[in-house]
Amino acid sequence: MREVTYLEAIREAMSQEMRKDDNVFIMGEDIGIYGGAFGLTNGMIEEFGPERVRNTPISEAAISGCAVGAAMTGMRPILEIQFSDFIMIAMDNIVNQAAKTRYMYGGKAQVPIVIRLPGGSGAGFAAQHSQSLEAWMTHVPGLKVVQPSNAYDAKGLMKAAIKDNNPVLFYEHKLLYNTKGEVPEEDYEIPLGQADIKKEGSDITIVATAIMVNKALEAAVELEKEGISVEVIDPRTLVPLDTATILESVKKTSRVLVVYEAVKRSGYGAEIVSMIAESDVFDYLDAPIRRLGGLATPIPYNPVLEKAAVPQVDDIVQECKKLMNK
Amino acid sequence: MREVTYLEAIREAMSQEMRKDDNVFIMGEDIGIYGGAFGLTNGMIEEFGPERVRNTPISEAAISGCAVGAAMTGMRPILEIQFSDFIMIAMDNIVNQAAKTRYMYGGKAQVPIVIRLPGGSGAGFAAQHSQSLEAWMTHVPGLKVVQPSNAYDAKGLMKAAIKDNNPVLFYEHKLLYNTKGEVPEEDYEIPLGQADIKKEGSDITIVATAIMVNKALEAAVELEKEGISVEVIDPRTLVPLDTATILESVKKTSRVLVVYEAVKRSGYGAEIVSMIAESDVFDYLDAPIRRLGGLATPIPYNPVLEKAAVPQVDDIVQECKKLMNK
Amino acid sequence: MSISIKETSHSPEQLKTMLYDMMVIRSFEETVEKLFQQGRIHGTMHLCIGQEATAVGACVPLTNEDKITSTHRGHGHSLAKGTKVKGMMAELLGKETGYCKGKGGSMHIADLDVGNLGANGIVAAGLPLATGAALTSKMKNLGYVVVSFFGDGATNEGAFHEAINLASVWDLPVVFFCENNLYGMSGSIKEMTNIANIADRGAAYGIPSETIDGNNVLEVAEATERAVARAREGKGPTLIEAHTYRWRGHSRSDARKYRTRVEEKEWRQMRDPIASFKEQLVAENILMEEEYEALDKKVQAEMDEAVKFAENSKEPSLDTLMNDIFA
Amino acid sequence: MSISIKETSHSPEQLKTMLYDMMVIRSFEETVEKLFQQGRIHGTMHLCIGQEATAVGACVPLTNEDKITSTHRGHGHSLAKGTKVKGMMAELLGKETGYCKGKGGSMHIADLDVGNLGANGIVAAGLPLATGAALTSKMKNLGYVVVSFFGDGATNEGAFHEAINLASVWDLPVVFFCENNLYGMSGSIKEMTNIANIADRGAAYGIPSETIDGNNVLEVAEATERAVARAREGKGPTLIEAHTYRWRGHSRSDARKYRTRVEEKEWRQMRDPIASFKEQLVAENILMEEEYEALDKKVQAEMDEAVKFAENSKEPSLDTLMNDIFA
Ligand SMILES: Cc1ncc(C[n+]2csc(CCOP(=O)(O)OP(=O)(O)O)c2C)c(N)n1
Ligand SMILES: Cc1ncc(C[n+]2csc(CCOP(=O)(O)OP(=O)(O)O)c2C)c(N)n1
Ligand SMILES: [Mg+2]
Ligand SMILES: [Mg+2]
Repeated sequence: MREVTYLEAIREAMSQEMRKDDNVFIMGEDIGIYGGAFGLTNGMIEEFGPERVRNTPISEAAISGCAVGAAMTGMRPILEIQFSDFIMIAMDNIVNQAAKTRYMYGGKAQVPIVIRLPGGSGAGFAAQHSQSLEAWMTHVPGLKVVQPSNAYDAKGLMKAAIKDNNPVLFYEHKLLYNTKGEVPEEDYEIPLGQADIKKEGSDITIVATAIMVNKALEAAVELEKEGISVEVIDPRTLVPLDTATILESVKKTSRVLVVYEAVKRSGYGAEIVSMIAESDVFDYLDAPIRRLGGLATPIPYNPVLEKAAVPQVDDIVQECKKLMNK
Repeated sequence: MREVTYLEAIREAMSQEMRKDDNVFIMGEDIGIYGGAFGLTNGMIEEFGPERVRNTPISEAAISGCAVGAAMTGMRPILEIQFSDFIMIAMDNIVNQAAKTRYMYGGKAQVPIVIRLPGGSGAGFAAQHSQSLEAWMTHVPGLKVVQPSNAYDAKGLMKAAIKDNNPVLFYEHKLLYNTKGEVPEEDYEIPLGQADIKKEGSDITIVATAIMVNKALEAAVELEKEGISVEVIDPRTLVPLDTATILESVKKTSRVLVVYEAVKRSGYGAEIVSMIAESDVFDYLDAPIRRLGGLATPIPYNPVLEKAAVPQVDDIVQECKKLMNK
Repeated sequence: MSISIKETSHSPEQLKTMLYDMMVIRSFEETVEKLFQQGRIHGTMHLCIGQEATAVGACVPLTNEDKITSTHRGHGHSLAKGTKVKGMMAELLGKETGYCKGKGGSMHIADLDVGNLGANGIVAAGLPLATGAALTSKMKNLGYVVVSFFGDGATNEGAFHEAINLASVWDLPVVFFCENNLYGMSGSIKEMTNIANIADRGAAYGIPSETIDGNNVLEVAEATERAVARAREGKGPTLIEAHTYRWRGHSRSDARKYRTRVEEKEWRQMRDPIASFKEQLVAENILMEEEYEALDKKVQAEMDEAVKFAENSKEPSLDTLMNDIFA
Repeated sequence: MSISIKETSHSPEQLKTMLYDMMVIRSFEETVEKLFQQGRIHGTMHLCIGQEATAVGACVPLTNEDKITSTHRGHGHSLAKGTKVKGMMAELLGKETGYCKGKGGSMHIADLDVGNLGANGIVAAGLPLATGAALTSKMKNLGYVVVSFFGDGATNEGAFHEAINLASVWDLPVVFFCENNLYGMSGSIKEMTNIANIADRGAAYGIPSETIDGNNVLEVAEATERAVARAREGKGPTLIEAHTYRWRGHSRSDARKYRTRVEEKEWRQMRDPIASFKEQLVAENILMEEEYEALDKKVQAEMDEAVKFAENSKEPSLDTLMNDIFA
């Protein structure tokens, strides 16, 4: 099958939906002729014109509110926040407005908006351009949160996000943009709330998100050599979370490692661990539930330190061995 | 001993520190002659004058940044965000600036600032004025997070927060403001990072925060009648967290319930549960670790619904019984 | 610059409707204030007594398709835009028949069917939302205009700045309507900005602006008509600053130490938007005293009926707690 | 309005220092650009080649006690304020001898000892911080002034609006210095605002403002001197808009499709802030060609030495990863 990058897959999903539905449009800083900070929207203004590929001033508070207002009145905007870290300036519109509008209004409004958020570390951009704050959004009722780990999922999840009638936060990982995968050209959707077992295994369940899925799969190969069979589950959407797939796997393996790039403390992995710890599956556990997350530090600039701040393949291998008491 | 309210205790702590240290001052919206939305700063402008009790425009982005800039250059500002929900507009200054400045600058700056954040539901203020989002802040390296549950703690923790050389987020609960407690007039500090066992017990450890401490204590009385002895631990500061006190207690009781008002999903309780689940204490557990948190809904206006959205005394009692299989 | 009834192009019927609409707002506010004091409404509320002319005047040029965004002090805007007393009253009492099924309360009343995009508990949050609603109008060629209400205090929020700039560069059909009642919660506009008129900020975005008497309903209506006409022609946004005054405190627990009783008295006695308009209508023989009395009775009856309706309505069932979070 | 060397009160030595400082900045940028292209520096960087006169001119009236806040495009500001080439170079190479011990990189270089409160990765974030530093000066009566640099694109952020308003109502000693290089990352100022000059926004806060030629270092110095003097006298902030141009793309991966090669050529050839200033100095016999060559050599030597220093410095030890999070 055709191989395309994660970045191209997202662009294709948006473009296809824009061709089908006039109400879908994109907006953001430098997404026009510049193609966005990561080149993701390259060529889109040429196809769709400046009315539907809206280049905005550097005004995150206005453009996020504008997107919400447009969504409330019938449009289906996709907003690019240039780096997910800049969401700070758009928080009111996302958390106090978009997330709550429908509820506060007794169900009489809907806010179908997708917010694209390039996140993650590893590119040498330092503390203000490398965060992974998706956990915040999962804490806010009324928001859906998506975090694809490969090109195929990215396309299918983006389509589902665009068609969803609620605010969806779509976290993209900078280091995944240029990773390739098989992606069919035709239309397909991956429903929000469906985890994917990326690899089956019997000894340990690894629940990993975003780029950590790839690292977990690499670790799995290493571990296989040492006779440890891991199952790798990618939730793909954090809200709604497919708890059944995770619990089923844990029941089978009796051991869990949750791996995420975000700061470990209060990251979404804590929610996954707690969900398991308070479930009936608790009784099947043969070992403490382990988490592997980012250290509690801002992301440093130096590349060696930067790598050390977030989990790497070898860390996953080590943690799994510990879980097996090896 | 003298009894004062939680609100008065906080005011007293600030006033005492302002008398001692010229660098300490307060700023915020309507904190001058109006005394703040909750009357907490009543009388302070009369004592300290408008230079040190700075009434600001409605400009959360400017005033939070102003406080950070003042702190970087030698002052020790205390910033009141009128309702903690309005922090959305100040997020950049707190998360991208204050929290990271010292680290990004290689240790060459410090940001001694206290941000006061009235939070919580129960007053009929609806979805945009009732949130409990302290978990977000615990996820950000470089921030300390304090959440007092009574007047005595509020005073001592506020003093420690003011003296701390880092950004401290000080979460106050609206419904606690008028609760009274014994508070000595003289100077005392409660170090950040020291949990308090509010009640000793042997069957279940309840870790509760803010107003849930009081509800847990009420529940404890009920449970006592049914022969269930609970230990109630109030972490008081979420970052740094006194893990030792919690783990020690769990070792003793073998059962845990974590209770918090914030939305259960991805709330700080998830971090506490995970911390326990991945510790050695895991082996002492006789039951799944339970959480009781807010439902995943915006806070509704109707008072009956509002109460139902967050844990109440009876919910705690029921959960404890379940934990004891009663 | 102050407009009198003689100069206006509005028909006698229209003028009487304006008066009536203002009376409804005043009476609504007085009614809910009483219910609040009696503990029959909980939470908090921000009354717009004294500011009825801005809400009513600004909605005069609007059709049902046009939209508004409102504020924490939003009862007047809602009523002026066509949201009904009954459903609002029920909402304030937290009942299932309220506009928000009891989940929103005073600060979140919305009625999308009449173009009321909602009150807002966050100061200045309505302005960016208004740009979005206006963008829809423009992109889909729907021809409607959005009036975004906000207070003087809101003009120091970044959202004010960003939203007006965005509306300006995109020529969006929005009217930014500032109700300058001289104070935020307590902060006097004089201490919170360094400019004579908030309208002076229009120049920062290259859009027209004007300062008007917000207690003269006709002046408000005609200024807004001009701005709405500009917007409909695709010429972009306008900033209107209307001077007015809230008679009551900011919300329930306000000792009003930041202003004088003398100032309050002056505004109440000399610049009551309803009394002055009524006097003009009577002086010009457009309205008879008896007609006015009849209107007054009608308003009162409407309130009584609404209170009854609200009090007889059911509390929302506990089962609804988790409804309407997602579409 | 353009100022020539004949009219200035600056001494020949001062003028030569300005030239030298601009040459250092240009050379620094060219050096790090090369290192970046060679893969010896990672991450990203925003070069200010072509904008040397704003950084240098604006720092002319500042003492060591005065402070600046800077931006993502901050190397020039840092150097002009007295931050040293060596430590900056080491920081860009991520070394422990860098100003941030290798943890900050290009966008976070700070040097509090010389009043450099730091670059910033968040557009417009420096303005509120500057108000705070100015508040300290005012509250403690320290007499220092803060110059806050930001770009044209930053003027559409809410933080710009809120910070200037705050500084204005509190009469804070800040100079808001806008480097208008016509574009944000790609957005042309003409499409991102609807006004002729960014300086027009000063009126929205009741503060003086002016638009100047940002590529004329003397004009920049003298406009900033006036603003700094005002600030020192307690008269509050000023907004300066300086027209300039960045010769390079926004950052590494910029195809510069949003502007023409003709426009670029014009700015480079006709309005090079260094070449034009040097020519004036030579024409007025303040500088000899040989002197210039010597300066050039000196600059080059400084860069070579800095690169050597940086390359010979150690990587930060892994043990430092968790240091300096809390004080
Ligand atoms: C972002 C934000 N900051 C602060 C508040 C608290 N608050 C509510 S109303 C108000 C005053 C608003 O003043 P103004 O905009 O003039 O409107 P008015 O109340 O005078 O109608 C304040 C400070 C808020 N709701 N939202
Ligand atoms: C809040 C925020 N939004 C967006 C960006 C991404 N960004 C970095 S620089 C830049 C352009 C800034 O333009 P301007 O202020 O004119 O400065 P210049 O780059 O021209 O010096 C943008 C959009 C950012 N860093 N911060
Ligand atoms: Mg006001
Ligand atoms: Mg620029």
